[in-house]
Amino acid sequence: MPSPRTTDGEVLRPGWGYASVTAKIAGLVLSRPVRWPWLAAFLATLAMTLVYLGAMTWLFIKGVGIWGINIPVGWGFAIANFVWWVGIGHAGTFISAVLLLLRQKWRTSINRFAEAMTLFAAGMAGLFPILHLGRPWFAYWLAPYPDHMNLWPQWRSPLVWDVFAIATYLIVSALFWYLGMLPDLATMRDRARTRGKQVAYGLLALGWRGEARHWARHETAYLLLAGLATPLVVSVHSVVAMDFAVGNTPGFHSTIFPPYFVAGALFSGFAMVLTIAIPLRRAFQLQDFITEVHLDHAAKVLLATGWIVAYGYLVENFMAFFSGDRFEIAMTVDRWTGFYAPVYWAMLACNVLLPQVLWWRAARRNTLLLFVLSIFINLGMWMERFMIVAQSTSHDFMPSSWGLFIPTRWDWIFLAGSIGMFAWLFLVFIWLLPAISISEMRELVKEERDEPRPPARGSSHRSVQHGGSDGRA
Amino acid sequence: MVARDPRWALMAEYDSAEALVAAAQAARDAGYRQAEAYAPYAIDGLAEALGARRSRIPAFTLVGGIVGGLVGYFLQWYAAVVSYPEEIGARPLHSWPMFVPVTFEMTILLAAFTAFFAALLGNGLPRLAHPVFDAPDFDLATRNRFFLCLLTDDPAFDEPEAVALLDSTAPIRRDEVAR
Amino acid sequence: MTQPPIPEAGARLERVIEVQRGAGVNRRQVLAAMAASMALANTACSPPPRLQAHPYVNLPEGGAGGQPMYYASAFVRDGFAHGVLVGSQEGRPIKIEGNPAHPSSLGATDIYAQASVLQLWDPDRSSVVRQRLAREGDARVAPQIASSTWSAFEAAWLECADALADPHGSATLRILTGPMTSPTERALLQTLLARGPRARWHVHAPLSDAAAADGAWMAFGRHVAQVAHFDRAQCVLALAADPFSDGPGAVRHAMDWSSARTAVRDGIAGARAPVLFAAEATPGLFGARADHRVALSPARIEGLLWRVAAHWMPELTPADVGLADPAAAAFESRLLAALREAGSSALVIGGAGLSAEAHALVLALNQRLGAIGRTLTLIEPPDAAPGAGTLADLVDALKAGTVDTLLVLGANPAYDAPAVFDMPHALQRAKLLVHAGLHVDETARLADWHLPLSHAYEQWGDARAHDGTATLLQPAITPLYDTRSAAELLALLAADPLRDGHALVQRQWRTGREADFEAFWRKSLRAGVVADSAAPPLEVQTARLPARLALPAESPSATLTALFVPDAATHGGAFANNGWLQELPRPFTKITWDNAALVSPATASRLGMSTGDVVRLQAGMRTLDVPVFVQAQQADDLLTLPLGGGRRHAGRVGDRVGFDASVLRPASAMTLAVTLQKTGRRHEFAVTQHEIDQHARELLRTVSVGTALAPEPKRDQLYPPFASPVHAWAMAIDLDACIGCNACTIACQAENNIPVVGKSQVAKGRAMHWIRVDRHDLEEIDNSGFQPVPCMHCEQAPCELVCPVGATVHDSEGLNVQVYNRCVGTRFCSNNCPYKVRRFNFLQYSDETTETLKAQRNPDVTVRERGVMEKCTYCVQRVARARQHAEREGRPLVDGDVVTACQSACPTRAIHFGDLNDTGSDVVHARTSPRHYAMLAELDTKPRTTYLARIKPDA
Amino acid sequence: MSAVFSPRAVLVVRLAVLAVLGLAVATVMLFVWRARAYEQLGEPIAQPIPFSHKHHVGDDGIDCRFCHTTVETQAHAGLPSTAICLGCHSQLFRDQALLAQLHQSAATGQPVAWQRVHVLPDFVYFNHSVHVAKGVACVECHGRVDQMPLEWRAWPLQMQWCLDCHRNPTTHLRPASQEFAMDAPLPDPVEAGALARAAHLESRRRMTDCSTCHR
Repeated sequence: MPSPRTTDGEVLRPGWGYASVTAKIAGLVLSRPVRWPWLAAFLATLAMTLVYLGAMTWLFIKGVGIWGINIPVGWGFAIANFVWWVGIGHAGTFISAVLLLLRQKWRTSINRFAEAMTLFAAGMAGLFPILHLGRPWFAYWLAPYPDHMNLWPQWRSPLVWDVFAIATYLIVSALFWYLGMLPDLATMRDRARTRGKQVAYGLLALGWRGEARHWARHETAYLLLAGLATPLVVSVHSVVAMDFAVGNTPGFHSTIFPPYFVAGALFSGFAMVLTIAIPLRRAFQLQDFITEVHLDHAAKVLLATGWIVAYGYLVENFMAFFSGDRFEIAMTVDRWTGFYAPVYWAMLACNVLLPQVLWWRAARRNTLLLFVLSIFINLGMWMERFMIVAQSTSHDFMPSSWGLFIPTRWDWIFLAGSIGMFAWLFLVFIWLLPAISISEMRELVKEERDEPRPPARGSSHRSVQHGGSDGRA
Repeated sequence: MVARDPRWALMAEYDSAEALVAAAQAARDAGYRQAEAYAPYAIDGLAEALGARRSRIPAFTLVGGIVGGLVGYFLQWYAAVVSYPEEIGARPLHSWPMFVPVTFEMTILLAAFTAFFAALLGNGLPRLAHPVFDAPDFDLATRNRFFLCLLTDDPAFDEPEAVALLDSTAPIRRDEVAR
Repeated sequence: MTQPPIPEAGARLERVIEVQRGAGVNRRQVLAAMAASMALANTACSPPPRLQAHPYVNLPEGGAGGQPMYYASAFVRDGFAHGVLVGSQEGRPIKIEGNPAHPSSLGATDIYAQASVLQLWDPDRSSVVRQRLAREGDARVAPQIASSTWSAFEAAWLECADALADPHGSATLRILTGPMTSPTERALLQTLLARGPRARWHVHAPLSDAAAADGAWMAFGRHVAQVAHFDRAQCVLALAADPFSDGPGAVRHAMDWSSARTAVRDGIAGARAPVLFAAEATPGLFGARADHRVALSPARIEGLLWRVAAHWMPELTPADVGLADPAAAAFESRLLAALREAGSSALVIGGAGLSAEAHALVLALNQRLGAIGRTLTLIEPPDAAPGAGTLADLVDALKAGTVDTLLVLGANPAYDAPAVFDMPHALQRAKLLVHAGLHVDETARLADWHLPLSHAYEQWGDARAHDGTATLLQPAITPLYDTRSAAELLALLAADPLRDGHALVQRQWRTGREADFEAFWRKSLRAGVVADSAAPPLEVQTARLPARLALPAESPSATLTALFVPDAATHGGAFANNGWLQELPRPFTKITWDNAALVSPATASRLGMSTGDVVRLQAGMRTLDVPVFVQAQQADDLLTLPLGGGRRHAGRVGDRVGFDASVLRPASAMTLAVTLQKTGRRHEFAVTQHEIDQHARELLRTVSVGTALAPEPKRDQLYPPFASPVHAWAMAIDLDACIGCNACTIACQAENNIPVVGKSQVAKGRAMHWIRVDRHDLEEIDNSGFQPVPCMHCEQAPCELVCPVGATVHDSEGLNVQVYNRCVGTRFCSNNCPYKVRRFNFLQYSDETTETLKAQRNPDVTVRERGVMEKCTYCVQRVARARQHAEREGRPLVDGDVVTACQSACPTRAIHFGDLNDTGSDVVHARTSPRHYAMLAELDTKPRTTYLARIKPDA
Repeated sequence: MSAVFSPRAVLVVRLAVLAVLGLAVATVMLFVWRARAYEQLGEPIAQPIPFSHKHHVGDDGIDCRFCHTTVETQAHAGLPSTAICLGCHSQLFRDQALLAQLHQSAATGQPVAWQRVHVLPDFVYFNHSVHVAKGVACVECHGRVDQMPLEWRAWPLQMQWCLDCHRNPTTHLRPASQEFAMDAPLPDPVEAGALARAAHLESRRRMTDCSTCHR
């Protein structure tokens, strides 16, 4: 029921009280209002996940030869998927951490599921470097530990930096996520009506009881984690970028990569946030919490990061010729005209051309359009990763060794499988955990109330029509 | 010694943050040092009203970060220079610029761990069982109600005064919390 | 060179296989443990498999192994001996080296000699006597084959032997063999023929050009063999010939040519090298190296020949000479000048596709030039078969039904005879067909008896080199199976009292040497050649000039001339079951696991064809569908059809690979007019090099003689370099010497246990060769250039920097080592290798189940498992062996102690390897050459493998 | 309302957590123990013929090289062939049941299937002759075989262990005269230094190159 006085500034439609907010969000989990759409999606993605696991087993049995990779293209889909997923895994922490530090109110209702998305995306990403190994059962050799071979990781390799960056990012994001969720888990414990749920949420809540000093320490730690996560977000994709920038292959070896990868990461990350948020708010009737304002802001971020990415493309092409490096030039020309050229131009269309509609306010507030656009951007960003990984190596220094990478059906299964597993994990998350931070929403309610309008009485009165009585239910 | 009071605290329940903050202030003014306040979300100034000291978590975190960085760098230096030196692409054994990324990540990692566990331990969590959980209405502490407890162990605790104090803050109800 | 091996060799092999099996179990269990470790992330939690150790029953001479032993012997191809040293470890022949004392080798080898060791261990080799039962009716259609024994065959043979020997009987015996140079075998064959009054010998040499022999007959009224001396020549003209790859003297030709060029390479003022002129129909190694080259159809080449010859033969009429060929005008004038200047130091060689008259004219021209006796020696053909019939005669006899017993010895006519003979049916007309060979091939399947022959390295024997020099074959291992050598078989057939190969060969060579035989025998065995056994030069009368053939009318556009040539790797199918050779990129097309009909770009565009189109060739009633490959350097309107594909019963490797060109091949000639129509079907080639143009990247450089390359600019270094204090290994490859023969590739494959991956994997871009030979079209000299590319062992190696586990690092001697057992397979190193020399085991490539293949492996080189990166190691195992040898002797390593596999195989000595810290070493000398350069030097990877630019012919 | 967790429940939770932690520690211990077991130090290994080094070396004082004939010249020390054993045992104890397998081997030509005691992975290339040439005595790696009734593994033979010696070999060298002695003491530092110089040991860097042992 859009309120007549909806304005740009509104990130929470008026008329919500502590209790109603609590009831609404906790209800999503405790009294699962939407069963069938969720169940259908759950089963579908579960099937994809099982296929994915099966494919992994086959991969371990046969070897990476089941993919289309070869010499010269030693990395194919696996690494393209890895970079793509890491990128997607950036928006969550960015929203939670950076926007928190920037005191952006509109982060409140989207940070929780954005962080969950981050965790799962980073998880998907973390799998691929292991899967793509020739001998995955020795993946642990990339970690430093004292062994009877007296051997250590080779610290100059960006792949080792990757291991540390991704691991750190996963761990810190998880801590951040869990710490933020602690009070909500307590809420769930107290709202739960069955013993099982009470115990489960009770254990997870660690006995949180909302004492004033606890809140104080909690907030301090939360801010600190945000402060730590902010440089981390920047570092992770910079390190991933260095996997390529440190290499000497034309198309890899470029100093623009770290910033341009980070921008690309936010670009794809926010696209994925929209891809998820739009169906979510529709399915769970969250239009009051995730308002057009959220979408509008996200769209603006898309537009901005999109332009940084576009700048990246521009510089890449410019530097190729400006450097006068014949190998770079040849590789760039091949990008424009070679075997993979269609992918390149499609990528430019998705990442540079289409986002320009976001200059129009109407477009930014048109959920359907945003949804479609976000999917195109995800697609485009995947194609960008693919071009960097496959096309560059296919056309490097030795013409006599030039060769093409043609994906096999296994390549496609692994891409689809990872998407399916990601979606499945996310569905499990909204099934078991509050998808929006309840305690922070309460603060939002408070702040809304403290504003002169709407008057306090009115609010409680309006809250009645929400059915969420502030009295003892 | 005197037998301990069978009650853990006296508890008052409020329906607004403002009321709670006011009550907390009053309790503090009355000399209570061990009063505890419960709220469904972080209320600015409440902890201060109860006289909480400035948190030491940031200091811990800084130390954690520094230790992490040192450990990270030492690990790389030791492995590459001391334990098993090998010629890699004609780079010096101690090629410090390439040790920076891992050092940075380790700094963040340990700092984050310290911050997280400092907060948890500082709050005495995990603590699954606590007297207040048995208090009536306390499940609303995570929904929309606000509570103030005056602990019987507080040297300043004196039953009639405490009751009077709590009633003076116009709670919507007052109870006793058993140990 | 050591003593002949002792009798226990057989038992030794048994043991070897035992141990190998043990090792196999080990590997499997380790794999299982690894699988477990995926779950447990801890391999150590499974206790190690308890292995067994099997000692010798009697310790052989030379000890338990670990030290390779080399037996001087010979590999016999098309009857001719190529002298080799068979390198054995733990009693297993695993690697072939050339024999420096042998005239056809001088220490170098070709691809076939290198691959012969795999032929020895071929799991599909014939191992038992096979007999066809129940011959009545049409048993051959549904033959019941039973494995039998030698004694059974001997009994069966005795029956018909008497009938054959009966002077009044009618039973006839025909013996079909390939070319035969072995004195022992020839003697035994004569006794056998003598026993049967109605016995006759036929020779079938599928790849030899009858026209050449007829030409010699035409010119001198006798058969001669030509022995060319490139080292004495100033000017060599090859007409439709490839003396660098065809014939038993090919390696020697390349070697002589290369050594004759060294002075020029070293930039010695006024030095002269032989100038090579090639008029070729289809690209060949000689043409690629020629200073002046023209591509013409065989008919036009003949025209050229007549015009050139006329300048030395005034008696030739203009009618004979014909009109000038505009396509060859420039070439022709240059050629005439060169020939005149060279005079008796000129050398003219004719090849397949020329008419008998042309061959006669070539001989005559050589004679007029005075070349004969100087650059060209004529000798009695070592494989001369006086009184022997041809295959055609035999077929006539078979069709006439006058052949009772046919013995096919070491030949496979059912596959490689021209289809016009309809051999499969012709052979069935013989009442008793006996086949003896290495494989149960197409002919064996038709035979009543198939007898397994011993491999060259399993037998005592002898054979002659291209110049007639005799070599004694000594076994490096006792026969793997119950086989006999050809000599032993002939002895059996001829009811010779001696049956043992050793005795037979000794008897053959004892005659006339009774006195000092033992000394002679030892000496010859050790040297690998019989001293002074080369054939004496023939005195020939003045050559009769042939009459000029009518010039063939220019063929209508629909018809093309098909030229039949032996496949560049399977050699007419004889090596079709050899995985190394099947997977060897053909020098020009870089095709593997296939053969293709080559056409020139012009012809292709005229007929609207492109590479991969399948076309239907028709000649008379016969048709053949072949895939087309468009090849520059090919003569227009000419279709090159490589012989050796489409084997039906070669074995697990060679069956149904490519097409069988002999379906169209005429009875004797090597050319044929065919019509062509497109089928619309496409064919996928597995090509290892897609881009022939080097995009002006100066990977393969050329210089004019006497000029130096611009020196690389000195680059500032961020870090101080790592020193290689004791040894600093380096390799320099002289592109002016390289002829692109691929011997290095196969030698490396044999030495380093490099797996064969199969056509589909090659097509995916996963070939495993550690040293590949790139071919580039060089505009500046309008010819092909070859460039072997092994690992560069960069001093500032990009691969090392990116390996996360330190599986590829530098050792103190500057080797870029790949530690297989540490590799986890990220493939980042390969991505980061500018030279793309790294190879990855995408799947489990190395065969861990076939026992004989495991027995071939080099025990000094780790067998790589799935998921591991590998690459050229500069033969680190040879470096280690040399070092350990020196250290046991307490002396320092000296130049030449370490010879890499590719280096030792190279027929032109193009590869120099040694220690940069040894200022006197060969490689240091090479690196001081003004032609010296590093590939992609601007990347500043400081490669240890560098190149010497190819010298441009002076225009 | 009543609390979710009674003090009793809390106790249960605590115990459960403790149990999980304990289990984790136990698992790690198990893995470590198995890893040690991998080395199989000091475990005598049953052989088809209960050959005793103690008897042959300790009591009879037979030199190592008498049976291990190629130890000075080749990579493999040389597992004695049946013929070598029979060199003595065609006379001594020839009718002992223990030696039945030996005579059988000689008769059938089938080797005796000994159990391996010292096993290195396929990718490790150890060369006895060089170590002997440099003055590394048998006991350094094989221990006091003269005290082993049945052969067992005296040292782990793992990379770290090899490296320890390759990094400072000097303290492991003996004069050529004592290389095959079982109880010869290690020479004093001065003499050791002399031995090292005489042996022309390669640089420490060379000795720890991957390519020294792996190919």
